[in-house]
Amino acid sequence: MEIPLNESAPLAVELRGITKRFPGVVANKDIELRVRRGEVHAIVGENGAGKSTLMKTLYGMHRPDEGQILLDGEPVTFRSPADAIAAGIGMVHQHFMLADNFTVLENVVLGSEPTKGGRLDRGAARRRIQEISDSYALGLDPDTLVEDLGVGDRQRVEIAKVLYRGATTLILDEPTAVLVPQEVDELFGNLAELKREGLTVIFISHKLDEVRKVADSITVIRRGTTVGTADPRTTTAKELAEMMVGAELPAAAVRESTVRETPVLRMRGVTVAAVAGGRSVVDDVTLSVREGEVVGIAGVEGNGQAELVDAIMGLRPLAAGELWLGDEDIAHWSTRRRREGGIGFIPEDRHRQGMLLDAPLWENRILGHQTRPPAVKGAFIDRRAARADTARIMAEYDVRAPGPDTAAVALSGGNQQKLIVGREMSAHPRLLVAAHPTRGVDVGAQSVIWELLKDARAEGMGILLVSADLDELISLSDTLHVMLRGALVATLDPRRVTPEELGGHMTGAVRGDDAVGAA
Amino acid sequence: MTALRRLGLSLMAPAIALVVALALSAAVIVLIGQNPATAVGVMFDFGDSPAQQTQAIVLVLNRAVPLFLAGLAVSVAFRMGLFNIGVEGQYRIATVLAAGAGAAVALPGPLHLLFIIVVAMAVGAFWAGIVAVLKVTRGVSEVISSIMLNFIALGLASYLLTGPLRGSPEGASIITTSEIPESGWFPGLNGVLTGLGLAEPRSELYGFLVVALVVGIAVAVLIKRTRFGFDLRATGMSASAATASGVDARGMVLKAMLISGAIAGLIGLPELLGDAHDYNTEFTAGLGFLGIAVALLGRNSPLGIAFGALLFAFLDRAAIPLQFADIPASVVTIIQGTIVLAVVIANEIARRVTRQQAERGNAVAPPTSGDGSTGGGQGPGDGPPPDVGPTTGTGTGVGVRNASGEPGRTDSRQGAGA
Amino acid sequence: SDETDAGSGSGSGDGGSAAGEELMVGLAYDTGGRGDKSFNDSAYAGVEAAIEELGGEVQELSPNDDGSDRAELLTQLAEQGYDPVIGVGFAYGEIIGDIAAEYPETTFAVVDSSVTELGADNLTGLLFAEEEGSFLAGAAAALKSETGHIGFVGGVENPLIQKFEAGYVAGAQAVKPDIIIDTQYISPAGDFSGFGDPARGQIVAQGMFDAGADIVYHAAGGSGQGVFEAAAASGGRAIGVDSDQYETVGDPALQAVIMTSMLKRVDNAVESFITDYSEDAVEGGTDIVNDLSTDGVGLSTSGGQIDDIQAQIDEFKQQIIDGEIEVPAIP
Amino acid sequence: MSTATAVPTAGPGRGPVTELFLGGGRARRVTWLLVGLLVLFSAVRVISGQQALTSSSTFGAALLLAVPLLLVALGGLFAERAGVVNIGLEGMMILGTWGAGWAGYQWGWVGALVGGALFGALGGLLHAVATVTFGVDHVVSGVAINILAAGVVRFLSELLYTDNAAGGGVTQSPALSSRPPSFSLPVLSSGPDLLGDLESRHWFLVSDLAGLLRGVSSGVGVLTVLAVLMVPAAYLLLWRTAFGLRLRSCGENPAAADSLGVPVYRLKYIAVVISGTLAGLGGVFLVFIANIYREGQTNGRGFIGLAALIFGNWRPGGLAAGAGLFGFADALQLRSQTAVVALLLLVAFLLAAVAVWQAVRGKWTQAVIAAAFAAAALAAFLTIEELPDGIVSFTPHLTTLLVLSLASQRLRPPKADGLVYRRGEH
Ligand SMILES: Nc1ncnc2c1ncn2[C@@H]1O[C@H](COP(=O)(O)OP(=O)(O)OP(=O)(O)O)[C@@H](O)[C@H]1O
Ligand SMILES: Nc1ncnc2c1ncn2[C@@H]1O[C@H](COP(=O)(O)OP(=O)(O)OP(=O)(O)O)[C@@H](O)[C@H]1O
Ligand SMILES: [Mg+2]
Ligand SMILES: [Mg+2]
Repeated sequence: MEIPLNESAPLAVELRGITKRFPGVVANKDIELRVRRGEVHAIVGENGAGKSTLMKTLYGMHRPDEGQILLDGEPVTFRSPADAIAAGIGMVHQHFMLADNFTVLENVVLGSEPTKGGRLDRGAARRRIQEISDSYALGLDPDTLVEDLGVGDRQRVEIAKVLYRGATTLILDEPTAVLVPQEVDELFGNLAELKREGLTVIFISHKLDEVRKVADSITVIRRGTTVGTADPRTTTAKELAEMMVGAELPAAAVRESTVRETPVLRMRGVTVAAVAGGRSVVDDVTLSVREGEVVGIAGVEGNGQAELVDAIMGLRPLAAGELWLGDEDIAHWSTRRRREGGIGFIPEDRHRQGMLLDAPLWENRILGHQTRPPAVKGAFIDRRAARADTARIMAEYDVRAPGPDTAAVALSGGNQQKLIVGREMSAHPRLLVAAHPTRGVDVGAQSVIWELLKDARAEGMGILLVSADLDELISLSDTLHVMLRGALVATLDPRRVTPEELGGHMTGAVRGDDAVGAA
Repeated sequence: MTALRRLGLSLMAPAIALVVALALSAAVIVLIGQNPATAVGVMFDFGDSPAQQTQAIVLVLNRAVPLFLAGLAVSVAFRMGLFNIGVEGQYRIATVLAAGAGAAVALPGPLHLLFIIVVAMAVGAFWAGIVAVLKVTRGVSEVISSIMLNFIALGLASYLLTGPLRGSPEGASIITTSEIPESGWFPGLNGVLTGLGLAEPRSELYGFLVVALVVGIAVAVLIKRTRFGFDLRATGMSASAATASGVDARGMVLKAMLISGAIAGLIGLPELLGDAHDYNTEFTAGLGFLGIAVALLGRNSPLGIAFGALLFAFLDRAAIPLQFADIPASVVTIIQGTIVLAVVIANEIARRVTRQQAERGNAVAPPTSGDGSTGGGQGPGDGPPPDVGPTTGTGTGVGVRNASGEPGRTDSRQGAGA
Repeated sequence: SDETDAGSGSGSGDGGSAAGEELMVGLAYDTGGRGDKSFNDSAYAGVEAAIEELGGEVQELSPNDDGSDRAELLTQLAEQGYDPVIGVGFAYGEIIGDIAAEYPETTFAVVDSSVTELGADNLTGLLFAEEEGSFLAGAAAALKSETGHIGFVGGVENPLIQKFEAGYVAGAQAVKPDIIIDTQYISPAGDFSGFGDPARGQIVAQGMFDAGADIVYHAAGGSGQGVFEAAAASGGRAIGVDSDQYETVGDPALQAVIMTSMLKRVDNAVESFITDYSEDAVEGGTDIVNDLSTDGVGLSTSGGQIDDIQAQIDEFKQQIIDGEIEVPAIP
Repeated sequence: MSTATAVPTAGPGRGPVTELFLGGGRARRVTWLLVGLLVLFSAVRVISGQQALTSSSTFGAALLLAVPLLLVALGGLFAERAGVVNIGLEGMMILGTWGAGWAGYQWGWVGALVGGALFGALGGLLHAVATVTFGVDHVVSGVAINILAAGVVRFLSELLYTDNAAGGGVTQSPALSSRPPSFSLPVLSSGPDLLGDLESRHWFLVSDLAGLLRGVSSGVGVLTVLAVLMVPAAYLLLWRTAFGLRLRSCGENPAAADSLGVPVYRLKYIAVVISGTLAGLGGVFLVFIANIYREGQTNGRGFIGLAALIFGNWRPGGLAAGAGLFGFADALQLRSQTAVVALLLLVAFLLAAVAVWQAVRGKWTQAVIAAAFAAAALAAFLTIEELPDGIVSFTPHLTTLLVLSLASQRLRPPKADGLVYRRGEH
């Protein structure tokens, strides 16, 4: 904004009429994008709109079927990322592209290593990374292992990777999705730094407020094609959202409490030891979930939420503490017994823990419910009943797929998630452990899932909700706990807390003492 | 249409592979200055007289029975991502102990047989169980431990044969265990063959064929139709998903290895009970390793393994007529190796194609995505109107997604490296 | 081996078809087949010599890798009209009895396995007194050893190879009762890798040379190559086995260390068996033991390294032939 | 490792003695471990009177047995560090032996070296085509290659060696036309042979050390020297060069590497071909010992090499230790049945030490169990004269298995090892 932009100067990046098809899908169709030098240019669009695909095209990861890429007014063709890197383009991917077992240094220099007499010149690399880290305030230590880093640091490593290659144009694909507000602010500080140095930034986000705060101009993509550009200074978030979706957005929810007195889950002093020894990953957690209550767990990723969920599901042993389901002490129960006892589970990573991707849907219906009718009869699997029940779930929960015999891979993420939700609901659990139930799911599916959770709550199901989506947490939860370094540091009232406050607790910037007591 | 095409594809793959392998082998035969057509003719020439023809069939079947069992043993472990390279050792040690035990007791016919079979299965299971226990309690890779246990089994079998279980007199050129009394011999099936109107073959068709069939069906039912089989396959497809679903992964490792080992224990029995009646220094070795190839050929399904075993047995039998036609028998091994490689490559390509079709088929399926631009078709425009979404006043919360550390989909057979 | 007496009733003819017709010899090898530079080749040489003399043809067959189709090899040869049919190697001993009973019109022979208990009178065992030849090898080693320390490397610890050991030890002790003899096998019974792993042969022999032995005798098939290498590397000497390895080793550096070889004249045995067959003189049902008296076993003299002790060797040989020395066949 | 990461300080209040043994990083710990082992072996030798336990002859044999395993394991290292599991090492080694025999009889030892390497490389190439290009499961492809290799070499021998004037047959090649040179350390291990002199005195510790040094420094073949040098070379190449970093990145996170312009497919190809080449060289080494190619010569060493790789935690030093351990146990077993019995005494000592250690740490159950086994081992040592052949034959395998199952399992395979990588399908 501060830098006066010369309208007649050639554009840093111009994409003309880009079309990219995948088997059966047109991911990008006749897309236009014009990015001026030295600006932060945001691209917004709903899930699956084709943003990542477009950026991958610009980064040389695949070639467009039609259309042209121009850099500084010159047409270019990229055969591989290496070509794009050479042309000064760098990309930070939506999914981190880091080798955990490598150090920061190794991750950064990979692919363009400084060498001295055939050897990797670590000294030179270290100096260079330190330089970059200092001048853009990234705060990196070149010699730590990436697996020891948190998400924010990892993202900065990704940015350092790009800067190290001398990129003049940076693509950031949903960089803020995994960050808490404070980290987002730090990142925006970094971006401002980059801009000051004259770099061009292309920035993808679903968070429209952020976009309006940081971008100089915005391009909106819907269903694979450009629907227009917007000026962040004059466009409201609501207008932007409607451009994205192409329809009016629904109004906010009215909340009414359905919490009853009977507890379904009680935990006291639950502690989980780290696999490699050292500090406990879950540290003396005490909480309870009552019938009809949604208890939200907020926290920056990697603060023990995943381990807490694992401990409840029996996937990790307790080092100490008590775990009660209703009146029964389940601390020593196997995962299977816990599931039979009435715990439903929506795992955070559906591909890893929720589905058998190569198996048909009806087998995925059985997964997690192997000991219960209708899909199972005695020691045998009842294929017919499993198929029938899968068809029922597909109809009731709007899972869009040709039929129960379709392989799970063939479904989009949202449909997979709906199947999982439907499957878990069908067993009528007393307690549902839902970890990131709408992660990576687009708007339509997301609201369906939210509705399902609310209905279940109304019927008396207790829900433990772990999420990184602060809005989701705030709007769904009846009680909200904040987890930091394995411990519950604050209990907040979701009706009164703002995302910013919540973020403050999550990063430890605000101490738990001034927490607002919950109902 | 898709079902038919899928079936076609799954049959096409092995067929194409077979053709490729045969073409390569033909090239090899040409290289040594022989006519491939003759070679093929020779391989399919089962002899002139009916007796010779049934004999050829019996030979193929007798060879196929242990190969089938070996393939089954390997496949059960493979199904859950365990690479049981130790089938070789498991059947060796099982056979020698079963032979020793069988010779040591006197029981009425069927009981005697049952006793020997149970001993063999128990020993095989025990030997495989060591691998499982080491893996579960000490994290020792099953690949290393079963390689080591193969050698240990070989040495131990040798010790048992030359020491405590030796039945042959000093100086006899082949060391054997004591002969199993006739009550412990498995009756042959030539009666059935002649009953079917076939000519009486020279060799006895192993009665163990029946046991192998029963085991094959049992394994098929176990894997495909039971809860246990579901757990096993689920663990093989995704150990993490299976664990989250309540499968006890450690227990499954143990159970799968025990079953695999128990089946491995049967491999030596067709020969032991149907023909040799003792274990000796010349007892057929290497069936465990062949079993791996057969399991791969059969894509770990019992029916496929049966075909794989028959194919290998057929090729094995061809070694003799080929030599009569002055074609070296090593051509057979080359054909076997090429077939395995060609089949696995073809399978992989077929798998890709079907998977791609499945994905494509779904991507275009939703009716409303007119221009096909969004694959999932879940845009709020075509779905049910999004209901009351939890939004804060400013409307930021649309579709936040979190992508950190989401490991991509992989089709890992995690038995492989570690 | 189980149905011992089956079919012996049909003792119609030994080599009945011999005269007049073209000779068709069927030869079934042990695993490895022709080209093993050992007794498969030796058997082939015998057949070749016979055919040169008598005319006719030979059909050779090798078993598959695990040897599970041995019985079928013999059956096929008999079925196709080959006569006589010869199985090379004791592994045939287990099954050849049954097949001989099934094809009473065909004449069978098996190398290295006794048939007397099989009761098939169209079957002959071609046996060798390996212990007698090995006795001479032991005597030669003891006579030539300067350190009073010799060695024996066996391939696989089975009864056949133990015969070699027993004779060798007896021979050496006959010369020098207090001689130190290291004996070691490469693999245990039932594990045939010991016949095909020269590296282990080398290591075992090297250990003996390092410990002070100066002559090592091997009965280890292909692993013997490693024994020669060890001898060459440590300035010791080695004794070969089966064929005249001085001639077959094909390497001057190794010829220099091969003092002699214990010959096992499979070629002679096979040749004379075929000759007998063509003259209709095969007795059948019995073993033909090829020992020192028939020159079925003995020591080679190529290279001339044992010329100086030939007299003593001959003396031992005579004593054995005369029965003055009983050579043990079990260690 | 200059980039030693800051390990969280392992417990407070470490005494000066502990510091002496456990402080100062890995190099010092390893040194102490080796010194301890030497003392232990020396003591056992003196008590049992089994000179073979630490004789130069045994160590020489151990080296000879370890080198082919080392080469194969190094081959495995390259492939698996690039993310390709290589169960086909045995087959590639077989191809290597054949190639060495075939080229060696025509062009001497240099020819054998090149021929074996090339044939091994061909096997590697086939594996790369199947796994990288066609995305076949790595284990499956490896098994197929093992079968194929056995058939191919038999066939080629049949084709080229039967009726070959130079000799050879279906199971063996003609002799190599020249031998590779070998070296001994002057004065110490040859000529005056000072080490040999020391060794023959049977002094506690001194003679054992002399035996060790002499064993690995006399009559050492050119390929042995090469193989031993390859351990640090592999480390330097894989951990100190840009090429190595890229290659390892393919085994850790190929998608990340790909996104940075690292040619993942090409590197995997290169790695697997190097892997085949090294396995082939392992075969060449066996051919050098025998001076001919002989069918079955590899005798399962490809699998053992793979085990050494895993044993060594996918690191050059570790796999060398694995190969060395196996080689030593194998040498001992081949050299002396009675020395194997002396190993029982060694085991008794080790277990007794474990028992004391556990008792000090207050873990009484473990201490009692260890003590009981120590006593059993001691009793066995005292009562058993000589073990039967069958039992002795698996000494090295049992040793490896025991060490593996007793050592704590902190193995860390490359993260993407064995996963089929398809661009854009991560
Ligand atoms: N490699 C591929 N093969 C097939 N189809 C693909 C591939 N990559 C993307 N697609 C399709 O292209 C569409 C656009 O995907 P893209 O990842 O670009 O969306 P996006 O806008 O980045 O969504 P999100 O907000 O979820 O990140 C997807 O719906 C998908 O159907
Ligand atoms: N590499 C790919 N190859 C083939 N199809 C793909 C690929 N990537 C995505 N798709 C397909 O695109 C569709 C949606 O992809 P997308 O990545 O947007 O999923 P999503 O809805 O964001 O869920 P998830 O986050 O679980 O991937 C799915 O049908 C999926 O099968
Ligand atoms: Mg997407
Ligand atoms: Mg995206």
